[in-house]
Amino acid sequence: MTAVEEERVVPAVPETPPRAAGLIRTAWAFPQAKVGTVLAGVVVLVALLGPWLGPILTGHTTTDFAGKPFKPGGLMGTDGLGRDVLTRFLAGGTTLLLYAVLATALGIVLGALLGMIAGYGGGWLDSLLMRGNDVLLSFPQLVIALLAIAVIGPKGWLLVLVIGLTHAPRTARVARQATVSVRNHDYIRAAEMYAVPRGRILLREILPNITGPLMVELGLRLTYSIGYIASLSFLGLGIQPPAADWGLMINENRIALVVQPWGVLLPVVAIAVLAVGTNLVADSLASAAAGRTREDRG
Amino acid sequence: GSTVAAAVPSGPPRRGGTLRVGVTGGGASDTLDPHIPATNPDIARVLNLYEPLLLRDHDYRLQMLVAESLKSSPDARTWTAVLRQGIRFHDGRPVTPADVVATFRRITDPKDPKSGAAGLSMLGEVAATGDRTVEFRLTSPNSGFDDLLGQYSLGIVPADFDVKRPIGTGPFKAETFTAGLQSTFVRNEHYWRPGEPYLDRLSLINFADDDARINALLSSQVDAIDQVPVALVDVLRSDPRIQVLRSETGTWLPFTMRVDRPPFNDVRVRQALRLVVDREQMINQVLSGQGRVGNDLYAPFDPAYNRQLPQRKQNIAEAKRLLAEAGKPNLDIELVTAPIQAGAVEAAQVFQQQAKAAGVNVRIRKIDTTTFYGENYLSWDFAQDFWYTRNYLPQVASGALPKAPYNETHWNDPEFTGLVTRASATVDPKARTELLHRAQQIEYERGGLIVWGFVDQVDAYQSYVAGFVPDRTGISLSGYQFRQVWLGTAEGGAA
Amino acid sequence: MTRLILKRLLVSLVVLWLVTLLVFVATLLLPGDPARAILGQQATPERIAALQHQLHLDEPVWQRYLSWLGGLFTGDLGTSTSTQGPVTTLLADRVSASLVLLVLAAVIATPLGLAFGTWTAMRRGRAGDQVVSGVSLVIAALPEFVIGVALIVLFATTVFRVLPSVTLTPPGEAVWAQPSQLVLPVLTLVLVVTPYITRMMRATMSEVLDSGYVEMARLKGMRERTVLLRHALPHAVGPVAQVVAIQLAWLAGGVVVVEFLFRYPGIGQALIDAVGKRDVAVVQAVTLLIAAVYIVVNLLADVIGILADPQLRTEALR
Amino acid sequence: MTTAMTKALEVTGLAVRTTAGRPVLRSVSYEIAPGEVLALVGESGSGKTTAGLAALGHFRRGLASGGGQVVLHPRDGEPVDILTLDDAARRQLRGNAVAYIPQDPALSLNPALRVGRQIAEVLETHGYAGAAGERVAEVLAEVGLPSDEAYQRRYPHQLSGGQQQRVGIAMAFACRPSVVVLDEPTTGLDVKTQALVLETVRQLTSEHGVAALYITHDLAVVAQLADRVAVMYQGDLVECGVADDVLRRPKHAYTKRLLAAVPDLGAEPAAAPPPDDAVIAARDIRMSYGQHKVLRGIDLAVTRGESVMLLGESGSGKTTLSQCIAGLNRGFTGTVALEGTPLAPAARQRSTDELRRIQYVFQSPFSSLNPRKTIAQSIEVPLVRLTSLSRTERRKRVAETLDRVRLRPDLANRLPDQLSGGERQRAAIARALVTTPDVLVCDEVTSALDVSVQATIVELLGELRRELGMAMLFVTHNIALAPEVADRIAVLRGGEIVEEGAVEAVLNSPSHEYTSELLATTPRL
Ligand SMILES: Nc1ncnc2c1ncn2[C@@H]1O[C@H](COP(=O)(O)OP(=O)(O)OP(=O)(O)O)[C@@H](O)[C@H]1O
Ligand SMILES: Nc1ncnc2c1ncn2[C@@H]1O[C@H](COP(=O)(O)OP(=O)(O)OP(=O)(O)O)[C@@H](O)[C@H]1O
Ligand SMILES: [Mg+2]
Ligand SMILES: [Mg+2]
Repeated sequence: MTAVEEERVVPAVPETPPRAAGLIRTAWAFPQAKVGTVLAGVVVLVALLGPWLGPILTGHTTTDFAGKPFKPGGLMGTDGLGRDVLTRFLAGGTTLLLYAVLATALGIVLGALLGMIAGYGGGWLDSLLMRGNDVLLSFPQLVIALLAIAVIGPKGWLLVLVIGLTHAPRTARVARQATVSVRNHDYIRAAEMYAVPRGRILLREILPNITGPLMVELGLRLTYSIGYIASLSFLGLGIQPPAADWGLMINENRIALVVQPWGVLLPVVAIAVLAVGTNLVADSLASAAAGRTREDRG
Repeated sequence: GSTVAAAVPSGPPRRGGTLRVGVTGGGASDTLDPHIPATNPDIARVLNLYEPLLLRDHDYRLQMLVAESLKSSPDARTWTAVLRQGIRFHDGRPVTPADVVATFRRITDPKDPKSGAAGLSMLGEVAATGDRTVEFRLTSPNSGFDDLLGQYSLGIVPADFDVKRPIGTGPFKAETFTAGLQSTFVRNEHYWRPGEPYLDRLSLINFADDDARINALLSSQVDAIDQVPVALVDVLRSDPRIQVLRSETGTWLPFTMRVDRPPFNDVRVRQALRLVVDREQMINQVLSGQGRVGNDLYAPFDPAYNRQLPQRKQNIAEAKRLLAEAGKPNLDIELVTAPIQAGAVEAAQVFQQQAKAAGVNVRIRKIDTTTFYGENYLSWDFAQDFWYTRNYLPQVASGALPKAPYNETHWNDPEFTGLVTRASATVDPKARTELLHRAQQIEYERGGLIVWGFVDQVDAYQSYVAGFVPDRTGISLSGYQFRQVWLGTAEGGAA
Repeated sequence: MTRLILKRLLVSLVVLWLVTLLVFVATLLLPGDPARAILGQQATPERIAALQHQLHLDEPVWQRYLSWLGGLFTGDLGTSTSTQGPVTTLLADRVSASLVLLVLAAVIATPLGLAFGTWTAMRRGRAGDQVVSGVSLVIAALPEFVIGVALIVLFATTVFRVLPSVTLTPPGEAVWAQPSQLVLPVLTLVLVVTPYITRMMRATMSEVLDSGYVEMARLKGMRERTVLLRHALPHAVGPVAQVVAIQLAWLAGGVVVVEFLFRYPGIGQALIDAVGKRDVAVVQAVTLLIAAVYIVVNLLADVIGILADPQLRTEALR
Repeated sequence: MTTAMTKALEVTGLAVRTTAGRPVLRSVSYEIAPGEVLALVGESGSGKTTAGLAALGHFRRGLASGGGQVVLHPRDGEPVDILTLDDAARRQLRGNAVAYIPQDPALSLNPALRVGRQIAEVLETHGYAGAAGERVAEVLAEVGLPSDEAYQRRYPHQLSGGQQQRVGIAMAFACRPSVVVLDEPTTGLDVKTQALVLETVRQLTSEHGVAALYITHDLAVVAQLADRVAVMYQGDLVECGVADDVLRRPKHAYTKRLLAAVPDLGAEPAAAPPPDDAVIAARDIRMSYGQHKVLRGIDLAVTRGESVMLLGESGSGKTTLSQCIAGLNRGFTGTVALEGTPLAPAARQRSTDELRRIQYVFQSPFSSLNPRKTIAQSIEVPLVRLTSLSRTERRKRVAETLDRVRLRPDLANRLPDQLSGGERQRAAIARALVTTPDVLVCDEVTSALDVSVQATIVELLGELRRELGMAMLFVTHNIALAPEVADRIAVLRGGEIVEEGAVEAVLNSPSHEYTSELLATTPRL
């Protein structure tokens, strides 16, 4: 799933685009938004409190040895180095979450900026930016990551940068499309008539009116970032040992799936639940942005 | 051990059948060239296609193969090999001294030196001196030259050898070969050992991924696999369909400290870091107990291995004292690691954890294998390496002399070098052992290696496969010697 | 219309050229010496120098780019540094192996997704829709290796031991000679791709089914099936072509993880291997190949979109 | 059987509600005789379309029947209550016995099918007895369209709006239904096309004795076409009767309001202001979009305090011209002068004072206000950009202006989508007035609004002009507004001013044939 995405229902921008606040309120009316929030919320809580809770609950730190490797000591057994799986699991979500959030933020900000400039600027600027976008898009995300990590090494900032950058062209498309659909609205022309500076038009007139699609995009990108970082760790290219990290844990403990499944199951379930949760929220945002109300569905 | 004893084939070996072996590693660079094997599948292929003049056997003793005998002159400057009577290449041609001469010319070709060339730097000339005799004339005396010749990468090939027609004297002939994927072999009917090999056909399959290899074994897609991850040994042992082959080896995964770079140029720092290591814990955590502790010395199977030196144990207080004395109470060092071998990255992490106790902060820098062996290989300040079983002098020649090709620690100790040079020229075993013990003591006291243990080799095969025996060389699956392997009934029962 | 298509074609060519430039530069940045990478621990300075010369690594960069670009036109993708043979021979079998995987996945997932999508769009809000939509939403969120590992546990190693978990292909034999080993990789890809097609199809069809002309067709008294086949489905052609294109393009790049997991001898594995080995020519070839697939497939989708839209199609008539 | 002949459709106690339970129609009853046209009028959202579709036994997604009867008397057959039938039987009647003509033909014709095919489809679906091809040609001719093969092979997008609507009508009449439901079939068409369509409808219904339910909110159209009128208000039929009666003697308050809002051509024109020299003057304005010449040399001047109506059909270039004046178009030639000083073409190049003095009100209030800004914020923009007032002064000015356009102060902090269309347009006008301009350009400020709201805006503009004494260019396609808002009329056609003169003169003795045609076709009460 690292890259399957733009086909996501890009909501047709309705007559009056939903406000971010209004959008969230509408989205909240969908049951799946509540389920999604609860699922994602639980995982986020675990990720945030885990590093602090772990040692209290299990009496082990993430790096000391609780027993021999892959033995059923403690609650959830030990990992490939004999460290306590539960402690590492509890501590392992923070980085994933942090990187995913940072990468998403980077991608959205960059993409929205590019898309808005292209969409509002139009003409050759639009063509230039969007063709450049096409070039980036035609590189599979994973290949970019593979190359970048081979060049520079698996650094945290690089993961954020690479994932953020690969999100940017995809977000830019959405932002551009949304911008184009509001660009010709008279209120933009009115602002032009009052000689409002272009930068201000972008930020004050256009941006608030494309928050709907951008919110949806944000939700989706977050889901993809989570899966993406996990996938990179699975290939051994993500977060590096001895850090406790869910993606890495799967990679380290995958081999003993039959003997000590917890080392894989806990993070897999956490990632799956988090991804499903964010996806549910993103989906309800998309539905809300597309203007479907609950009543309509029922 | 397994609780349910599987029915293991017994009785006389049966001929026939195909053995499918899952081998770790390999890739697009795979080759059939006898003289540049790099990966495990390369080594496995080379060992079954070609034979050197002599080679280490399962017990790490030299065993004559293409040569019938190898004798040194008293000054250890001239070595004479007599070729085995009646030995033939795959195409039926007999092996002649000219072939041997050509083989060594190919290996030491200055324009394209092969892997084995580095170890043969003292080789001056190879000359055919009779129907079956070849003379190796050395530029400097070397009493361990037989050991240097006993390498799998020195396989004897015909004078007109072409890698497109990979002909040697090994038990199997090449049939097909796809780089990175798979190669198949058929029985060599001209093989000199009577009756061997038992198999009709051998198929070596590359596996990049541990999981895939294990899964292939469990789903019976292969008959044997090498390098079982230590964590899974218990699982496989409990499966009645599977036999686990565990071999004690002299394979070691040292930490390498550059003795010419701070902070490791201070011998107290090196000693402190050696004292920081809890070797038992290393064996337990990294190898799941599948190994033996080391004493910062290598070559444990060498008759000259110095067993009198006391076993070094973790001693945090002493380490702290040494560090304080060296003026580095809060040492902060970077350890470069890479997945160069199973357990390497894990050992780095355990070391990091252990070093904490002595107030040493170890930062792990994990890079990929290619980068590790890239431009900076042999110049990392603090890193790891990996060696198969070797005897002392060849290992010193490879890694502990100022001019050695793999001197990771930049070890350059005149006293040590003097002792080793004298020992190389000494033919009397007792006198030589004496010199070597002293050399080892120097390394034990001031060397740049932390040899925390020796890794057991664990392989696995289906219960219906017979003929695998433990092998000390460190090379998997009885040193990939499939000539002795045979298949019982596929149901896992014995005849 | 022809002008439109020609213009689109031209843009694609320019993009493709830019991609070659980018691919080349990106691979240049790969650290480490391929010669060292090939030789591994066995590298000696003499052997490295010999190999470097042999691989033309000592020529200036622009010369290497031009000769590489020139080679592309003649179907010569360069020499693999690790096999020291032509990249084309190295990749030929792998490309067809990957294609088998992709085509099978696409051939199964596309109709499945379209059918599910249409079906759920027609019964929006009902139980069937909610189940299919829910399940596809959940599956769509899962990273592909999670799906793959789950399938392996389920069907190969732990629960049922009915299917091979890895692909073993004897040389000279095609991957499809033993169809059972294709099942799990293909299934994984199908599970990854189908939810997206389903969801997109559902959205497209919902929109079309809510449109004025479909309502009008109903008001004309036409049967629901005729309405669907004649009035609704043709409008999904354009958008669906887009989705399928994106899925195909994704598959081309996304097989990497799946091929790695199932040890499938395709281009994805070749890529990982080549990046590790610094086999620049292979990295360039595979990346370019994947990018080209993306560009071509998108071009096709756009052309189909143009052809399916009577407004654009009849442009030439006016 | 005699009763059957006097009624083609009989609706009693029809109720419709949303699936969530909210009532949309409460209890609607009406009947239509063959050949009769019943006009169903009512404000937007009152349930007209819902009632119309119920006559075909169809409810949009999210709506469901809440009881009542819809009895259809097919030309040859027993009367049936369509609501009691199953899907298949309903399908049998739809398009055959009862047909529907949608509001927007552009959305209702399938863009991917040729128009001939779409008409033939109805015939095939209902097993038309004769040769379908002939009937298609025949019905196309009946609605006044070419019936040749080439025309039938066109796609909807290759037809004009009026032609599309007539194809829709042809489709409805193809099977010779006994009842047709026409849902505002002329909204969005210009007056001339509207007249043509209305003529077609009248002819077809009377010739073939078809009962027509004609949905509209334009009472002028009703006066021309309908035999009887039914008025809907919030899901109820509040008034129903003979057209003349209802229009002359409305009973329900809503009907009265509707009627009062209809502009009247016969009204007294406003008094002509004292002549003065031109405050804004356009000289030889030419502009084209690619090959398409939209303006072909326009000269137009407005003097201080004067109001000029720029009249023209859709696409004649009205918006283009007014935006040239406002500085919103770049690529035109010719000059726009403010009190004799030529202005730069683009707003960005004009000085703040010039910008301040010319203000433009956009056609649609639904898109001219940023949906994310409160009304006050939007109105404040020109003050921030074009004046140097302090924050408090600006606030004060905004409040004053809101008051001037009769907007309650508490609306100031609302977002546009919390206002009605009329209120929004007032806000947009307030934004234009806040800098006290000398020239106000109003681009069809009423056309996006409901009739009843239209009137109040026109009235407001008249008052403001008198109060503030500014010059006004009032752009419209509705000649009926002329007497109320303008001193002078300029008629724009095909990018040229074809006639110009005082309102009275033009209305009473138009010199250009287009103007006379317009006057003739404009429906009146
Ligand atoms: N599918 C639907 N689901 C729920 N409510 C609906 C639906 N369609 C219409 N409504 C509501 O029913 C009421 C009547 O709608 P209807 O379209 O019949 O009005 P109308 O008189 O035709 O308006 P207009 O003049 O704008 O066409 C409105 O309040 C509308 O919001
Ligand atoms: N941006 C544009 N690009 C190309 N053609 C345009 C553009 N804007 C307007 N036109 C064309 O210019 C002509 C005049 O347009 P304009 O908007 O001025 O008409 P109008 O009289 O205001 O019509 P309406 O009453 O529908 O608002 C029309 O034929 C229109 O199709
Ligand atoms: Mg309506
Ligand atoms: Mg206009």
